[in-house]
Amino acid sequence: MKKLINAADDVLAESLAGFAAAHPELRVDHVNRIVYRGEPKPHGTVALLSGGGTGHEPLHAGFVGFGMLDAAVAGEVFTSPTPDQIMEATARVDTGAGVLHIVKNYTGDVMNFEMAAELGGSIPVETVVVADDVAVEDSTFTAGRRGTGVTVLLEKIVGAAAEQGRDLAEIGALARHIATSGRSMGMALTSGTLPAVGKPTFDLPETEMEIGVGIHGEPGRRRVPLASAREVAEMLVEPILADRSFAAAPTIVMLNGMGATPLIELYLMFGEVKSILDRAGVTIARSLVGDYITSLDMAGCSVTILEADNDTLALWDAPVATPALRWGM
Amino acid sequence: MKKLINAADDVLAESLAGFAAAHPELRVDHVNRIVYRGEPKPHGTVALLSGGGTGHEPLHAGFVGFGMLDAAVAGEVFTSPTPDQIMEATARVDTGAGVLHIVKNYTGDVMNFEMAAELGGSIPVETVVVADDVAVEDSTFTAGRRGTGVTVLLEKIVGAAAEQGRDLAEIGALARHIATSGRSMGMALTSGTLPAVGKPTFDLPETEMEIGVGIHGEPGRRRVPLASAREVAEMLVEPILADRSFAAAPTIVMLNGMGATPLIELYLMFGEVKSILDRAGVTIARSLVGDYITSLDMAGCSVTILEADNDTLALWDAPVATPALRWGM
Amino acid sequence: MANAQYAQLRDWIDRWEAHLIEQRTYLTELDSAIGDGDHGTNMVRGLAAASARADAEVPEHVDDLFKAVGMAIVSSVGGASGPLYGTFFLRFGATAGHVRELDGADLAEALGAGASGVAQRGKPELGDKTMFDAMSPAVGAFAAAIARGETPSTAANSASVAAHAGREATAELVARKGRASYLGERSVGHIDPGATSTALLFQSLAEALA
Amino acid sequence: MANAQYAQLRDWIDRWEAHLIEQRTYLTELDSAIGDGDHGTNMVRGLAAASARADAEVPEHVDDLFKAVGMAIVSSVGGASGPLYGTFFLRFGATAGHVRELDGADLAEALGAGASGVAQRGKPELGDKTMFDAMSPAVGAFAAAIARGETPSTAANSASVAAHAGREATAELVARKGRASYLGERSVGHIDPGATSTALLFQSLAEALA
Ligand SMILES: Nc1ncnc2c1ncn2[C@@H]1O[C@H](COP(=O)(O)OP(=O)(O)O)[C@@H](O)[C@H]1O
Ligand SMILES: Nc1ncnc2c1ncn2[C@@H]1O[C@H](COP(=O)(O)OP(=O)(O)O)[C@@H](O)[C@H]1O
Ligand SMILES: [Mg+2]
Ligand SMILES: [Mg+2]
Ligand SMILES: [Mg+2]
Ligand SMILES: [Mg+2]
Repeated sequence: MKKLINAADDVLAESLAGFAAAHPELRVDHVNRIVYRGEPKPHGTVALLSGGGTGHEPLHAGFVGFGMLDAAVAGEVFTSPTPDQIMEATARVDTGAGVLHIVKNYTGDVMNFEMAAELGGSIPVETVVVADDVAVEDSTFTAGRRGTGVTVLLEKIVGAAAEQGRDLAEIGALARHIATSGRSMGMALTSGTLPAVGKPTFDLPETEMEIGVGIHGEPGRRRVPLASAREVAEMLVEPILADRSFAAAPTIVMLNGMGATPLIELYLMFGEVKSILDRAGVTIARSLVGDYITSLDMAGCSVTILEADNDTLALWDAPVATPALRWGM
Repeated sequence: MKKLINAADDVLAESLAGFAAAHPELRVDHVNRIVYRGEPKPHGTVALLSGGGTGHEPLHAGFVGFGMLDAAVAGEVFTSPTPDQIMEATARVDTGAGVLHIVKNYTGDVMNFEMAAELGGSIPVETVVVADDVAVEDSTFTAGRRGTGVTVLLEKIVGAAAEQGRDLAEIGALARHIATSGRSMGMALTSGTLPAVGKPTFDLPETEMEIGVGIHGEPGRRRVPLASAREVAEMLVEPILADRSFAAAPTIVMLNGMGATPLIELYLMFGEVKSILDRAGVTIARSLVGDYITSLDMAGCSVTILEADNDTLALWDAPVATPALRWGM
Repeated sequence: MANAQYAQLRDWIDRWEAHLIEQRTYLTELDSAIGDGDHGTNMVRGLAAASARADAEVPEHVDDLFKAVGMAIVSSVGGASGPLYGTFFLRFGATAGHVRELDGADLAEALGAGASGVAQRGKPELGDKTMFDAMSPAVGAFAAAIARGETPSTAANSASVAAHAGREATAELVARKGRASYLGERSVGHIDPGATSTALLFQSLAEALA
Repeated sequence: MANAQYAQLRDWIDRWEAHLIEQRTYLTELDSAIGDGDHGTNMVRGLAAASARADAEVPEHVDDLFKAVGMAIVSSVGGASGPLYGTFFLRFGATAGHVRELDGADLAEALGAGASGVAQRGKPELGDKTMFDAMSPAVGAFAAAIARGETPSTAANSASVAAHAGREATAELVARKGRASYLGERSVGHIDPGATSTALLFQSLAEALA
């Protein structure tokens, strides 16, 4: 295992320490592993809280700040945070208007956030569960689809809406609207390696890749021979368009890196995705290319497409100031 | 070779196409491989031009925009651009106040920029050559040190100064001041792979790493057994502090990823670097953690330290709006 | 007809921890094949927290012991197994009550309550290829043995056998809950990690009551 | 005493291109060991541009031919070898002049001007482990042979031998210019890629004039 770490058990704590040092504008609770804004929101404004396993950086801590999250709660590597952590963060960020929990649809995350909301007491909580990954077929009889890329776009868009002072019911409704308006699909050239395990989660020969992976190093839908960027783009975009048409309205498209894929390849892939969408009559109104929701040191990428009406686009363009997403201020 | 590309020969053109699609706010000349700002600078303002081989993304194209570069010229992978490209870009960005060429100290880059300046005709050009990499010893009798991380900080700081309307002589002097006020040192856990070559530039066994690498996949100063993040941080920071004391003034510190190292490790490394600098009495006034000057899909990182007086810090904090660096607007 | 004593129930947890530590790599391998490769790490972290908390609080009654164990697991594990095993022990303790020993029927009821808690929390159905496929038959076998008049110790042996059989049968199933469900048909042929830690849970109970 | 004809000089470039294509992987391997692994790719790209330009412009005189070749290399290669070889051919052509053939002395003068151009552009010194360590002895051997009254063809053979010897001798040197200089002592034991492409340049000249 080749990683810039000390002991495997200390990765989360030490990475958080480095994050705190690099972002003095944020506040970090190292005991509970929570990252907060430096300046809390005005009283009476709905707060946004998200969290999940570590290993997806910059998600979620990198999205804490004006116009996006109020706090991010970190679990162990690929492991949801616990109810105590979530309750603590919820209590701290509430300004009296309630809290939106943004949860990615994994059994662990859903149960831990559920327990936190149950045990949380009097603070009104709305929960949105993101389940956008079209790689998961037969989702009706299972725990459903995984939550992946739409989470990032949702945190930005709903974060901007909260900043405007919309109330908890509106925020919850908007969040659910965004969550159901987007789809994602990912692929891996290599498997990531959990620090505590020390070897790749799955073996992927030099000549093969996995299509339909999530962000936890789970194997994907199927294993296929290595293919060109153009073919990979098709394998990602086609299942998305087969699942939902995006031809009716403008879209926001994210081409996301899994952690070990350089930007030169991500841009190249974005070009391929755009060609396919152009041919399919899908309009890209806004885009994002880079590492936003990763899977440790996995090489690979994912595509996310979100239908965006005028309200959504205006919220997308609104100012944001977080470590990983920043514009307009 | 596992890369998200089509044919090796098309990587540069296709990546640039994807970049153009993702950044409609910039203008791209695909024939000459030049990225320009969408909105040219006001007449009479000094323009900043940089360029170099491809494979270091987001450098340089990701730094084109308000407050930073006016144009970036791309060469083939790890190969400096040619004089024609540089001349074309120089002519286009000049607003009448002359152009600063920001050149990383590699024989190829220096010679191609030199030829461009010689052949360029009547446009006044100042050139700054960045040579900040302390890994290169005996630099007196050789072509000198490589230009690495300081390039990024210089482009930001001098870009802000140009935006203020300082004249070409002042801009040239400031650029040389910044270039000599910073130092860098890098390391690699794995070698990158050139698309046209198809296998890693050097073999690095699972148990070893290279200390003192540049950004072109060249082997480094020495090969040593894998070590902890803490020890790696020492191997990078100590040669820097041995070369130049940074205890006298505040500093800007960049912890840069080489392309395939995830953010979680970069933050962890930043924490280690900060501990060492704290002990050495070096004050970190500003910091940057992420992929800013990479080496294809190499896993590893580099540390850059820049002494920053009040003018430098004010210029650092000034608004910038580029694909890869953005704040204040 | 020996009742299960407090010390034996405390020993149950210690033995489970020891088995989990021993099988950590195996559990992680199982989870790497169809999940995310952390089940061994998660369980070892959770049981370390549980025994630390039980050591620190020095509970003297069954409800306090399992509240400590359950809360420690809930607040240290995260992931899917944290709320599930946490709920199991919290319900087990609450049902067992403020006592120092449990007879066979009490134990059957507490185990049943624990398993129901898991069913409510995770909504697994039998055959979904989860820990519930080991837990449900184990709890059933325990209750049946007690109903037949057997001792808690013998009943725990039957439960362990049933849990192991349930665990092995997960290999043939298509996962419908948890991360393995994303794999669909590709999950077939692999044993479920959570079912494996559950088999160890009932094996530890049998050993503790032996 | 045959003069070098325009067609032979055109053939020189074609032969060099063929050798570079053939040795592309080897040049890249040499550059991977002590540089950045692109010398083969760079040279093949440059010569493709050079012959395309020469084909398109159909120059009829030596100066025009080598201006086309030099400019094509300068504007297609980049890196270190682009300006260096580009300068070599631009100076070569300018010195040779608007002619259709060159006698031995003319050729010696043009080659010398090319090498001086490289020396000015890259400031290599002998022993710096660069292409200059093959080029300088080759040009010297050519001039000496012509001075001894030999034919351009025989002189080119001597130049080729000298270039190859110079190239091989780079293995023992510590690099002081170009990327290999970053390696310091670690560059010892490796042959310089640029010296190798230069040895092929003089070998091609000998073949073209044979
Ligand atoms: N909905 C569920 N109901 C019951 N058990 C479940 C459910 N989801 C997952 N599990 C169990 O949890 C185990 C995985 O636990 P673990 O690896 O610790 O958590 P995570 O899946 O969050 O990484 C699975 O092997 C399965 O037995
Ligand atoms: N200053 C210099 N003077 C002469 N030759 C040089 C100089 N620097 C580099 N070279 C030659 O250039 C060769 C490398 O060319 P190439 O790999 O194409 O360019 P780059 O080094 O930019 O990748 C070296 O092997 C060396 O022979
Ligand atoms: Mg997990
Ligand atoms: Mg090069
Ligand atoms: Mg798991
Ligand atoms: Mg090279």
